Amino acid sequence: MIKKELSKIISQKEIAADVYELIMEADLVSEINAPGQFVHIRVSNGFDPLLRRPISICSFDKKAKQFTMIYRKDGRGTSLMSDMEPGMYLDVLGPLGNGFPVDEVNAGETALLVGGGIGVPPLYELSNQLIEKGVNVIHILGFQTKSAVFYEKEFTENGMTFITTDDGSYGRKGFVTDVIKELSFDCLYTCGPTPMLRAIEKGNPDKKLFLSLEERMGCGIGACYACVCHSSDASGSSYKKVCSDGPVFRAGEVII
Amino acid sequence: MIKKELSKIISQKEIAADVYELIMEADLVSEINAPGQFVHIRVSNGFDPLLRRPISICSFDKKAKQFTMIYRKDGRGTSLMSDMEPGMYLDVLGPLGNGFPVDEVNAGETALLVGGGIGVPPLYELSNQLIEKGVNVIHILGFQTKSAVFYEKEFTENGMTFITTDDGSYGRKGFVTDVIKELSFDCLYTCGPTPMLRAIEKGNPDKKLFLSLEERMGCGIGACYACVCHSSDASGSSYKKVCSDGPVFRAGEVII
Amino acid sequence: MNRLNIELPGLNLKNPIMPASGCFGFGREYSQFYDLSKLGAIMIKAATVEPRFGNPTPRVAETSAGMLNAIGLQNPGLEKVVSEELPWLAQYDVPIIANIAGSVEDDYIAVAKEISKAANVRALELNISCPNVKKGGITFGTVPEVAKQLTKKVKEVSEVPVYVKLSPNVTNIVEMAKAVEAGGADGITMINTLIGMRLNLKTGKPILANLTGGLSGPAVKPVAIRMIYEVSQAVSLPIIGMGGVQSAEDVIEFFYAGASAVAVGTANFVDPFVCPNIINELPSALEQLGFEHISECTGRSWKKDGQPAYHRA
Amino acid sequence: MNRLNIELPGLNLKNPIMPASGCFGFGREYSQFYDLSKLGAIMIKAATVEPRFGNPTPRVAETSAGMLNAIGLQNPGLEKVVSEELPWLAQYDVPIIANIAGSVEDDYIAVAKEISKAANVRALELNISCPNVKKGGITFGTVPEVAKQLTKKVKEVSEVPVYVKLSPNVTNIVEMAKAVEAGGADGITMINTLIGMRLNLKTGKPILANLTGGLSGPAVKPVAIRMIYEVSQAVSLPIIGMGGVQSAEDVIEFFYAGASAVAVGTANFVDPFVCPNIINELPSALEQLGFEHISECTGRSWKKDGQPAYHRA
Ligand SMILES: Cc1cc2nc3c(=O)[nH]c(=O)nc-3n(C[C@H](O)[C@H](O)[C@H](O)COP(=O)(O)OP(=O)(O)OC[C@H]3O[C@@H](n4cnc5c(N)ncnc54)[C@H](O)[C@@H]3O)c2cc1C
Ligand SMILES: Cc1cc2nc3c(=O)[nH]c(=O)nc-3n(C[C@H](O)[C@H](O)[C@H](O)COP(=O)(O)OP(=O)(O)OC[C@H]3O[C@@H](n4cnc5c(N)ncnc54)[C@H](O)[C@@H]3O)c2cc1C
Ligand SMILES: Cc1cc2nc3c(=O)[nH]c(=O)nc-3n(C[C@H](O)[C@H](O)[C@H](O)COP(=O)(O)O)c2cc1C
Ligand SMILES: Cc1cc2nc3c(=O)[nH]c(=O)nc-3n(C[C@H](O)[C@H](O)[C@H](O)COP(=O)(O)O)c2cc1C
Ligand code: FES
Ligand code: FES
Repeated sequence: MIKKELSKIISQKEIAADVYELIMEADLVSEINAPGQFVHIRVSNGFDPLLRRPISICSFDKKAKQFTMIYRKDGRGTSLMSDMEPGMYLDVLGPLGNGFPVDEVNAGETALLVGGGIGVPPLYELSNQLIEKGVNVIHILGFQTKSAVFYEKEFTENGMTFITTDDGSYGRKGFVTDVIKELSFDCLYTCGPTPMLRAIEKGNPDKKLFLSLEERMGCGIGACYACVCHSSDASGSSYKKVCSDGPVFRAGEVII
Repeated sequence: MIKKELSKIISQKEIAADVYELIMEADLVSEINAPGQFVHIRVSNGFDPLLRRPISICSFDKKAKQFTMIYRKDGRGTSLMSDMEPGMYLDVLGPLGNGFPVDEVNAGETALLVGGGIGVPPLYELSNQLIEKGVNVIHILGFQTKSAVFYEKEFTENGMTFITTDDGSYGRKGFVTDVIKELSFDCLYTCGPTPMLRAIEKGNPDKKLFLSLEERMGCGIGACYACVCHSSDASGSSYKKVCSDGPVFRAGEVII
Repeated sequence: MNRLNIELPGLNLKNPIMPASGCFGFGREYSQFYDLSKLGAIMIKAATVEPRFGNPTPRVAETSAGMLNAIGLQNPGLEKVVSEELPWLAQYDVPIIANIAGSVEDDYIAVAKEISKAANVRALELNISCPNVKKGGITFGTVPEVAKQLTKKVKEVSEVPVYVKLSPNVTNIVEMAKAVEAGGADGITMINTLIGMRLNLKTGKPILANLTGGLSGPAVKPVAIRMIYEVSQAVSLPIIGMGGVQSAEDVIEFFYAGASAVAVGTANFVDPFVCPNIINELPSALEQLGFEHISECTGRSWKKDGQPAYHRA
Repeated sequence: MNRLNIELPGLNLKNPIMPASGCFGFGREYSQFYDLSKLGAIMIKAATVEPRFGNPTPRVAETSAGMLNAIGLQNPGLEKVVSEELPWLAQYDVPIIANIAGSVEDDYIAVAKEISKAANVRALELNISCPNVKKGGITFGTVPEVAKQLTKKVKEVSEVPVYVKLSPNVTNIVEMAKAVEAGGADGITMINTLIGMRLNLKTGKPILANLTGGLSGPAVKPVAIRMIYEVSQAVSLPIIGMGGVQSAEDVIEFFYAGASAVAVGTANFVDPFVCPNIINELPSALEQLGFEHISECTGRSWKKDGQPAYHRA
């Protein structure tokens, strides 16, 4: 069930250049059913800004009723969020959407988790759950530049982790797709900018592949038709909503 | 000179029902030249609300660089203001306008200070300055009801103080004008709702009388023509701006 | 005391609050949050003869105190709306106002005829004002004679009262209102969105794939209030007002302007509970202002004492 | 490197930022805050033949991300503007754009003729779009042929280029722009305010004594951007854009839409330093986006590579 809840900020810290890790306490944690779900956050109680902001759930702890988000300070909404302090409350709607299917890979198999920039966070909970299950997990995390890198330690603790940067200032220079080619795996999960997702889908036609999409949202719950994409069937008028059918889709399910 | 300054909140407390006393620290205090001037406050650094809010200076201390305001929590702007805490900053434009002329009354003479509701605050600094000068000061402060009364003690320390309430729940039941009739004085200064000002002007045609007006404002500095009133001359197109020519006018100067 | 019940042509409303078309889908999503029977009515998403995918994405962009949308009338098409969505909605005790759209007259007529037969559809809302559809639509909403003719034709086939939804993107909204009144409309809904645009600072290009979009939210409220104020004095039709409503106080302001009911659009995205919250808060807001019934508020901004709500003398 | 200088008909601007008419009086008040010579130009308050007191108060009301005003063209009249205000402004090195208004054609002509003779008046801004004046004004701004004729007549008597200020309260802004172009306008300024209204919750009556007022501020920005986008592609005239500008980024967005200079209105009330602040921040904002000169931004939202800024092929 989706809840709308004033959630308490437990901690907030800048973990990379303009990238913040925010830990919240909320009852809605009990409703989370998969890694890759997201929440829709109201940053002000007035109308500046007006709309909610979708942010992925990076990890959660049902016992402590806490969940973590990682976001990049970008426009007005995320800037206001970054100014908030522990003890303050945020109006959070969630959990929303359908996350990554953990049951598509079995213990002993290898899962490749590929994240680009601010698409990295939802992969962390996924990694945790796969490890828990006994899956071998390999991470490829692409960032623009050294100062943008975050959670390298956390992912490395879970499994082999490759970092790439566009400018080569840290890890390997180049794109995550260069690394994918060198590895073998049973299932690939990815989240990041659309061009990256497209390249991954194109480069891995025969693999079991799940992609988390991003689209500008209105309602976040499936009512406003803001976030649709075409289904991969013939009709042309059939569609999926990123917010409620996604954000995670199986490769081939929708046209990206 | 008018300054625009991020001013620090020193203290804020609710001193009557929905009435707050706010003490600020600001360099602009050095520019204040008369009781009855006001400041124009930006309550948010976004656009919610967009416009500044005019609030009278209630008293000030040039040495400590502090000034006090008293305001009633009413709409969105004053509600946001009432949520702010010591140590936070407010964007203040001021001092603005022309205040009460203290030199219109001499030591030993009697001044009557008549305030209505949220028009009471600017009279406090006036009272202080008149006392300082050796003027006998009598105050008549009108409020709607008992819970709205504030600063009785402060005014009483300065001189005789009559409180009236519309509903008789405190002090004398009735209007400030009833009390004025019973007193003799050399000069009357007043601030409050327009109907009250009108009644006072009408009831005291031969007295030396100064009135502080209120009008909805845009710029607060004389540029937008939002706050004009008609001058009391024949032409019909001549006018005064409440923000920059006032807010204090001599009786007869403008049509209220 | 029931302060909120309102009777309008075809609509027996327990309260005058309803979600606006396009901001509530067909109700399924919001039924996760509360019982839809609490609502006065539901204005469902525009239906067209054929299924429509609508415009490419991005379809929404935020603006100061508002948002732009260019959904492009995406909907599953008349057949599915009638066979799936309306029957699903019938489980709730709530009248449905069916928003209908099209590119040519015949489209409107076809949808009106079919959809007005559904048992829970108690009124039609003729969407002659969608700014996000290239073909046709726009002249229906901006040329009085065209609007009048369309209204007339739809009235001929509709089994339920017809409300016409006016566009604010016109020089003279009163002229449009009079035209649809002359065409036989039973009521007016207003306003649809203002046409706006936002550009991406980095690329310089429009954020919306459709380039322009419809502006809604608190930013447009003063325009809506002004237009309702004008139209309510010029025609004898009840008005369902909308445009930036977020609170019980906003609802009362729309009534003062001349509305007899109010629809809530964008605010549903900000707070999914906004409609039931407003419905809960209205009675005490009215009581505080001294009203026994919300209908006393209609037209208060211009009414002389004793003048009827929306019927001209 | 000077990234900001712009040449427009009659106007040699050190930068393209100027206060909008009616939001800066005749400059005296803001000269307390900064040296007016820093400004690209100043659009002074509308002048009419006779002094005008304007509308009764209240004249302003706040709205979400905007404000309504119904000043009603208060001004000291042509004679005083020419004999007192303009000479006072002459101490600054800043071109003046004189906003002129009237109720009938002859008013405009009389003001245009006289005021265009002043040495520091480098252009006129024909205010055919003031929503707050009952008589006349409105048809000038909404009927293309009337606007064209007025433009023509004013052009005949003016000694300086004539910019026409368009109203957004029309069905078809492009038609209006083309009409004033045909009338010989040298440029277009847009947008004036949208007509809006706010009601007092307690009394139910309009807050503004004039009932309706002009909506300005960030709320209207998307409408301004959309209209400038449309008009800049349809005419060969430079556009001075306005409507909700508050920051250097907003200025760039207006240029992208098709503006060649930008005026700042309401934001002056929020922050008296807004114009010099924007002027200071623009160069680095442009640099960050990779522009050598602000003129590269004009029309970027619709321009193909190499297409000129505002001159059609
Ligand atoms: C399902 C989903 C999950 C996301 N998870 C994360 C996350 O974990 N961490 C993170 O940093 N970011 C995430 N994003 C992107 C994030 O929503 C935007 O960065 C954020 O909304 C920007 O808001 P702003 O106020 O800073 O920017 P502004 O540019 O001021 O926002 C203006 C409007 O555009 C929308 N918008 C702007 N950028 C984006 C974008 N990239 N995607 C969708 N809408 C956008 C905003 O929601 C808002 O409505 C996610 C987006 C989606 C759709
Ligand atoms: C010269 C002057 C001095 C003032 N001094 C004081 C004071 O010392 N203490 C105090 O409590 N109040 C004072 N006021 C009134 C005060 O400005 C308003 O109560 C306040 O602006 C309301 O803002 P809001 O956001 O709470 O209300 P809202 O209703 O949300 O305000 C909306 C808009 O209306 C304007 N407005 C609303 N009420 C008034 C009003 N009564 N007068 C002028 N503008 C108004 C606001 O400034 C704003 O632009 C003074 C007003 C003036 C003109
Ligand atoms: C995302 C979105 C989709 C909309 N779709 C429709 C529609 O299909 N038919 C219609 O008549 N109006 C549509 N509208 C307009 C709304 O019904 C309403 O008239 C407008 O948004 C103003 O109200 P608001 O400010 O409360 O949103 C849509 C508005 C939004 C924001
Ligand atoms: C208080 C006020 C007074 C105005 N007076 C005039 C005027 O005299 N002549 C005119 O052409 N426009 C006038 N305008 C319109 C502005 O010049 C400008 O077109 C409009 O406000 C949009 O810009 P903004 O959103 O930056 O304020 C006035 C606007 C305001 C807010
Ligand atoms: S955001 Fe509204 S349908 Fe997805
Ligand atoms: S508030 Fe602008 S002139 Fe007084």
